[in-house]
Amino acid sequence: MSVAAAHVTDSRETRSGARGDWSSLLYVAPFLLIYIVLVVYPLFSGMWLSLHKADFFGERVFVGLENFTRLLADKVFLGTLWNTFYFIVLTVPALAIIGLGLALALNRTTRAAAVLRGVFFSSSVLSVTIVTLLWRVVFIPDGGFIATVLEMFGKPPVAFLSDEDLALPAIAITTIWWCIGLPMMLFLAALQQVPKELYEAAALDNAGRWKTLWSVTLPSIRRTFALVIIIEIVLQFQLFGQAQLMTLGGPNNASRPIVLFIYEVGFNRWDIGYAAAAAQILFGLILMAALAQYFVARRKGEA
Amino acid sequence: MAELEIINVSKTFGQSKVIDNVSLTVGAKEFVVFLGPSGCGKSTLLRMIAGLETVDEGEIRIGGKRVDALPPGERGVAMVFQHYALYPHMTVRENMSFGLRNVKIAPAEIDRRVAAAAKMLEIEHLLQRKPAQISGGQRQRVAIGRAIVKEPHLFLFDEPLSNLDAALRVRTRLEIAQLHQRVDAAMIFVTHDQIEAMTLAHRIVVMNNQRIEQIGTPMEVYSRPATAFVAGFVGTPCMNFAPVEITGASPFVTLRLPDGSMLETRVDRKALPEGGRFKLGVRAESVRPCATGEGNCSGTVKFVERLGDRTLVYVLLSDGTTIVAEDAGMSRIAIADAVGLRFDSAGVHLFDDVRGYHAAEGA
Amino acid sequence: MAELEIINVSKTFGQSKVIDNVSLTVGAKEFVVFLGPSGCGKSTLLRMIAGLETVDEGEIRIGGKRVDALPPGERGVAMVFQHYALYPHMTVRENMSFGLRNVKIAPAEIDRRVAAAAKMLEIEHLLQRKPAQISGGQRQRVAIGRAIVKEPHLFLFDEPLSNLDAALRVRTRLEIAQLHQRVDAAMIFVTHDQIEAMTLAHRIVVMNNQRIEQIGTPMEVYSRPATAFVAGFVGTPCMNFAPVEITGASPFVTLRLPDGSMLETRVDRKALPEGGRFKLGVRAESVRPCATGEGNCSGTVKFVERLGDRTLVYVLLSDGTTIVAEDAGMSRIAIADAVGLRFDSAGVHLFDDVRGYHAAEGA
Amino acid sequence: MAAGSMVGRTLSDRLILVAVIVLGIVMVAPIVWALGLSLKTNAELMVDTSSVLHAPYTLQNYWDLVIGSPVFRWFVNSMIVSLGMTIGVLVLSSLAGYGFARLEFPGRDIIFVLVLFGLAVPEQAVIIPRHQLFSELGLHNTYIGLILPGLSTSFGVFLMTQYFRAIPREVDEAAMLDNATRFQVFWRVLLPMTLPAQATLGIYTFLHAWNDYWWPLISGTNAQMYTVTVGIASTQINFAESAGLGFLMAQAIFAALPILIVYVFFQKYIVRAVSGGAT
Amino acid sequence: PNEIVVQRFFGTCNAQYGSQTDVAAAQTECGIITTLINKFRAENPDIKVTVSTVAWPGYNQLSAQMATGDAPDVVTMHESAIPDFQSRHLLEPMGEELRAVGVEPDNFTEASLKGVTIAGNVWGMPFDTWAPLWHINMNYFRQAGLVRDDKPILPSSPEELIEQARQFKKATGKPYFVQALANQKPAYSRNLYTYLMQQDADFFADPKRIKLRTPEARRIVEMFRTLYEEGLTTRDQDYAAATRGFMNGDGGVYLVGTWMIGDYEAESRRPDRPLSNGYTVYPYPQLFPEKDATFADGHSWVMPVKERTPQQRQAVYRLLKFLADNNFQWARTGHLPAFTSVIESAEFKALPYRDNIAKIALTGTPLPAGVERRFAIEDTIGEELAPAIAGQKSVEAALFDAEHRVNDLLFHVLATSGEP
Ligand SMILES: Nc1ncnc2c1ncn2[C@@H]1O[C@H](COP(=O)(O)OP(=O)(O)OP(=O)(O)O)[C@@H](O)[C@H]1O
Ligand SMILES: Nc1ncnc2c1ncn2[C@@H]1O[C@H](COP(=O)(O)OP(=O)(O)OP(=O)(O)O)[C@@H](O)[C@H]1O
Ligand SMILES: [Mg+2]
Ligand SMILES: [Mg+2]
Repeated sequence: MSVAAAHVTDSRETRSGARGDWSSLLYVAPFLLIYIVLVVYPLFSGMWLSLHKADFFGERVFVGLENFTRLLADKVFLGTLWNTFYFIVLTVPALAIIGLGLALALNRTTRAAAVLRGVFFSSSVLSVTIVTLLWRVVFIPDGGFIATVLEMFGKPPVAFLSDEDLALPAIAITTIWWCIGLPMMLFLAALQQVPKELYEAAALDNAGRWKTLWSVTLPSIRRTFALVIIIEIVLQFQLFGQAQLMTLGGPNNASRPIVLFIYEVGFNRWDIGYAAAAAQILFGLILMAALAQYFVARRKGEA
Repeated sequence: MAELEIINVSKTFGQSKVIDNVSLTVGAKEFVVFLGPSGCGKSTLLRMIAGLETVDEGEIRIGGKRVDALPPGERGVAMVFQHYALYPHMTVRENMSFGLRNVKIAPAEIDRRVAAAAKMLEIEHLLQRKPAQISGGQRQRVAIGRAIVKEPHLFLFDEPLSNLDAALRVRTRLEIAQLHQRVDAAMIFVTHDQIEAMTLAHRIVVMNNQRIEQIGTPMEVYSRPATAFVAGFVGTPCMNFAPVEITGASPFVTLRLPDGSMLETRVDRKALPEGGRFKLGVRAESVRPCATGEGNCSGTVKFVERLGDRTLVYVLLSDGTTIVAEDAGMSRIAIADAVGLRFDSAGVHLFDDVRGYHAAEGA
Repeated sequence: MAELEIINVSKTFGQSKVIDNVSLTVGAKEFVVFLGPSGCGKSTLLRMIAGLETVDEGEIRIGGKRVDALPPGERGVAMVFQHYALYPHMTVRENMSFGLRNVKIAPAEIDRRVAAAAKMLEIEHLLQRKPAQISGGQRQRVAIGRAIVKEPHLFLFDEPLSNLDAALRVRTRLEIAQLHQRVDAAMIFVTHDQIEAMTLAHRIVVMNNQRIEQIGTPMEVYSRPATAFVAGFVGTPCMNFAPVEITGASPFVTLRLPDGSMLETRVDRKALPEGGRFKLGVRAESVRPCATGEGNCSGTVKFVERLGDRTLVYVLLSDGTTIVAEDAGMSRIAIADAVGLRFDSAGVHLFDDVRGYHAAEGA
Repeated sequence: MAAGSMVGRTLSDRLILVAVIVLGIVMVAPIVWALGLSLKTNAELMVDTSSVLHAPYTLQNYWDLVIGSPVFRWFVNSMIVSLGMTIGVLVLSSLAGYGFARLEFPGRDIIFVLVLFGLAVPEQAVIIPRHQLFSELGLHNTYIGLILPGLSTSFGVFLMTQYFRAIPREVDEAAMLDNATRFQVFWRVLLPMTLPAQATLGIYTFLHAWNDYWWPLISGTNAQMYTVTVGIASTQINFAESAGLGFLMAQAIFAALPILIVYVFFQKYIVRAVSGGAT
Repeated sequence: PNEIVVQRFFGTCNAQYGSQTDVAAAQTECGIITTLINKFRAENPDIKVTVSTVAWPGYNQLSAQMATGDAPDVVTMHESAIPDFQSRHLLEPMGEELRAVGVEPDNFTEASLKGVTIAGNVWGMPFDTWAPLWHINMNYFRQAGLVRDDKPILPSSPEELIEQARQFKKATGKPYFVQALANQKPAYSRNLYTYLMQQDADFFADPKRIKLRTPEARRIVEMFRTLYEEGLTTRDQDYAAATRGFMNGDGGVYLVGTWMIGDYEAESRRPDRPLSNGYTVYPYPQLFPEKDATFADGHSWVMPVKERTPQQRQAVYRLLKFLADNNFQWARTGHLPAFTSVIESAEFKALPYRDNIAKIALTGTPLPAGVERRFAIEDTIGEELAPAIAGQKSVEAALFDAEHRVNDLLFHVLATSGEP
């Protein structure tokens, strides 16, 4: 019986882990196949493409690293790097902290809490087109929501989306509103894993609300914290729709993220070699950020 | 002075009452154990004392002061949890000093207390480690250390030993007893292990079904159980029970066992309520195997448990009742042997068969 | 015929050897307990028998057939795990029939076996429930039921009781013993609780540090421990040990206890190897408290443990050695009393102080 | 966050709740606003959007949506694609998660790390080669072509691997002793235990698939293959969405509805899963 | 039957027009094109027309389709996008066959002809010409004293423009211009193109190089910057807000395309509104004496290269002929007709304001034929001009960057092998 024979090897391997068993690969093979064909191959193909001057329809000319040197001299591209980082700084900590705050406040079994959880999750359900449309209505100085409020206090309206300094923060606010559901859910799940007894011990230890939060809750969910940060960094690195739909990257390129750059270069300018090169840089940056975060978290976790 | 007074306390979770009008007083420096089967409300009562559960009715006083509206931290009690509940991200030292820092005790004083407690518990070398890096027994000591440094007047333990393995459990049990002699505080200890209760307590509070069945010293509880429940719950092996008929004339009653054999006792007929139905309770140690025909009754050995220093013999009477008898460690009795049983009449108890109250005992 | 033969089996995890050249034979219908401290390799050995670990060296035969290359399902053994390992999404009935359905046993036959096992274990009313809806003890029974329905010739239990509370543990222990009498199979039972081992086993295999220290009946292991380790591990309270000097002339040796007092024995001088260093081993039951001056030595009572039917007295000798002595259940001895100790010389063991081997015993 | 029933019923607790409710109102305000817009005629909105605040309201936009656009066709497409992707991801991730968590094969850990790298690959970095590949394979304008790229995400594998790892091995071993084959162990025993994680992963995949715009736009170019998002975009009267605002909002609400419904049904799993215990 | 796929933007309005064939009764771009095709279907039952609507402008999708070899039979395309596709050999030349079905390229307006012609060949059938216009609130103009003979007084030089704007603001308290300056790039470029053309500046002498660091360009940007600085224009409005804003009386002149004429005309007929009886529209006034020109673009129908049966080919041309014949109906949207004969027809002249703007058919000028990537160029220039006009960047630097970026972009457009 071949299945039975596989069994023995299986149990053997589960503990000793020395020798290999190729038939086990069958379980991961379907995914790996798709992964290789749809991620790894295109990724390398993209890397290869990034070494070419290439047109969407035209032929390709091998140019080596020229696209990369061109990128490094491209003020717009460098600006997008800065914008992307700035955006991450604006959103990721806020998402983590607000998500945590909401999770803390809503981690209870009352009906009100369930309803509110639904409320805070509901925005995640909207597509980016609608989200940006709504928030343009909020931000527009001419009869927009915020402008109307400011007017009531006798203040002049603020042009969020056409002010170089405010455009990206405005997109960040929109993004936080849109994305807050996921971190909240992740934190809620983590909070429910914290043993109740720890809180009781803390209560007996005279720890107040803040002390308990700081000394018991936060340390207990720090893995989730790291996970949320990683996921959000990866997601927010890929900012695209909000910027395209709210500001088109303006004013003065102040809100153009790297992905929008890639999109424009590739699909509007058909300069796909250049776009591919920018994509490689994005990939490298995300990878570095994720790895850095991962290692930092792991070292802390093991200390 | 009484350290702790519990006065007519009740507690309901949703529809179900889990503590029903319980009163209890614990003296200063007393060691009281709550003993009872799972779910009887021991933890709930303890947690109400600690302030982790609200009190629905009644009063709780600690050191004479009413505390049932105070938050847990302000009751001056320290608690040790079953699963330790150590803060996993803090070192042992931090775990122990956390509560002191929260009440702004001077760092020098904190250091002194932690050092003293660590020394007492022999965990000085672990102070820099985190809970994940020490063994179960060590964790339990840290949990105790965390309680000690607060220098409370009342320690609460909720089954602190049930997560330890047998050997460690015995050792830690001893340490807790010694700790009690060293610190100037009352202790309340929850367990459902009667050996723990017997070895540790000044007084045992036996609980069952939301109420207290008996309060007494270990010896009182063991040798004069107030109810059949207590008799059955305390002592290993479980006390033998058998329905009996009262037949003998005055002054002492004679019992007819279910297999028909007769057992003379020294129970005064007058001490028994009239017309009640009774059951016999007798511990294994008061029943000795002997040659067939010699004792009060006889049967076949169904099963033999050798504990080393003594041997438990499970004897099946002719009517199907099983009686456990105790023999010496070196007993030669084997399964299927026919044996007689001799009852030590001083060890015989009679219980009200319906309500379970203790009715009378031999000697 | 031997049901199970283990021949020179070894096992290494990474660098560390966890089973070192172990051999053992278990007869048909025999009940064997593996007893030993945590980490000594009991589970590993059991899992090798079940087929859950590979065998690095040596052979395993079940019913005469070599099995160490067969998958677990085909060895005809059934196993009960410490944490039950029930399938949480299946009902009790499904849990029990899963293994039978996998080998395509006729549904009627499956029903019959499940019904029979459920009846035997008194879990008939739980068959439609899921594991999350039943109590710990009931889960353990279901796990046992899952093993029974396979009608194996060999049952393997890996600490099946350690997750149960004390009362339940005692009851389930008894049920396993009765189960053994009812089914026609050998059983191997892993535990680190010596009471479990003593009460269940035909033979106990005491393991320590990857090897077998002693194989013997409970009485052999208890009364003639092969090594100091076995002596210390088996029996509660732990055997008293004390380094002694051999002083007496032939034919019987006299021992000088650490506090200087002398103890005459009936150990033949010649039976002892020359020039060795020895330690005395004596169980509490062989040491009785008596009036000061009367016994072999004397000291102060440090601590008293009342177990109901007997009382353990911890006595501190003048040199700091603690000796545990046993007194009657009703003992009046209290802490700080001065007492004498009388040793029953038949209960005295001498162990090689370095290697721990049993050297001689009294009587 | 409260310890026991004693702690946590305090005044400040209520203040927090009030604060969260206020925040929640701020949170839903834009959505309510969108709902309001969807109930106004387009002509009215063209003049003044603040007319939302008062009557008359009309269901005209929804009616237009139902009779006037192939929205049901798109809806069916979206359903097929989203469900296909969800099921595909669940199947692949479960298999792979089991493989990575339980089986031993050469290079397992390295392969797992390489798969995790996939989390860092932005769609933009691979979309052009992917598009060309699909052209060569003739997969554009097919359901398979719309579904496949969604199956390549590493997140599901990561999640399921973590989850399988949390299930005690004793369960596998018990099943092996019960003569279960390895596939049976996976299928009959472990998989049912991962239901909460499946629910979480399913929700996120469905959400992602339902709102995806970019790939369906360039792969499902045939109007018969439009998904709801692409279809809705195609109905926009002009480039700046200034006309037909009410209609647009009606479409948005309509598109979000299925997901909201799914969410309401699975909310308890979403919270419970991710890191929950096995039993 | 014979099936052809028509791909277009202009949105979906099936609820209202899905089954209508009465073209004359239809309104708006979407309504008219929908009824037109319905009518064609009704009249040509032997042809099955499948309409595929794409999101504006749909070129990503089209590129993807072309890369897949799955292009539609006939597609709407901005004339400014034709060179990109034509240079990649993705479009069919259409001149001869159009002529064959009676759609005479000689009948195209000058603006249209320029828009679809590359290297002497016609690559699409023009459908309209559109250009940014001055939509004017006559009620305010009257208030500001800027009306003579019931016509608005329009400036004829930059100085005059600023002068009149100041006068306007003083009188009405409102800014002279309404502009969609936020989130809207092409408007900046179109203004620049128009006024460069009026100065006859040959800024695309070489279709691969733009020249923007010129006094002409500087003059224009500085003019808009002054208007912005002095508050003579609305600021920070996006397209939707500006469109609404003009309707609600936010300012005097709204710079936006032909397609809004219909809406504003309708608004001017509503009582008690800022535009009541006070709306008109003109082409960009000539601010520079050199040339009367306005930047213009147009919608056209193109045929992607594709294998078609002769019947399909014929069906496409029948459709194109039908659309050409109904070009007047399309012109009701506000766009200028693509055919001279229509522009000159009485019918067209009878439409409101069309007289004012008809000359765009002559003066409307696209970028030179060889210029590729016009959408991207528009965006790039817009991105650079926006901060210059808003005073966040110096004019000099903005023009430098714009020129540099556009040229870099064009430099990296891969030359294709062979002549188109
Ligand atoms: N928070 C709660 N909500 C509802 N019922 C509860 C709650 N806590 C405990 N109970 C119930 O109250 C009863 C007493 O529980 P308690 O924990 O005090 O028992 P216990 O004696 O400590 O048992 P154990 O020995 O198992 O710990 C039980 O029936 C239990 O199910
Ligand atoms: N998979 C493994 N890899 C490496 N070492 C292991 C593995 N499993 C067990 N060990 C080691 O082998 C030794 C024996 O383990 P085993 O589980 O057999 O002990 P045990 O006697 O059953 O202990 P316990 O009573 O705690 O269950 C231990 O030191 C353990 O750390
Ligand atoms: Mg409890
Ligand atoms: Mg083990």
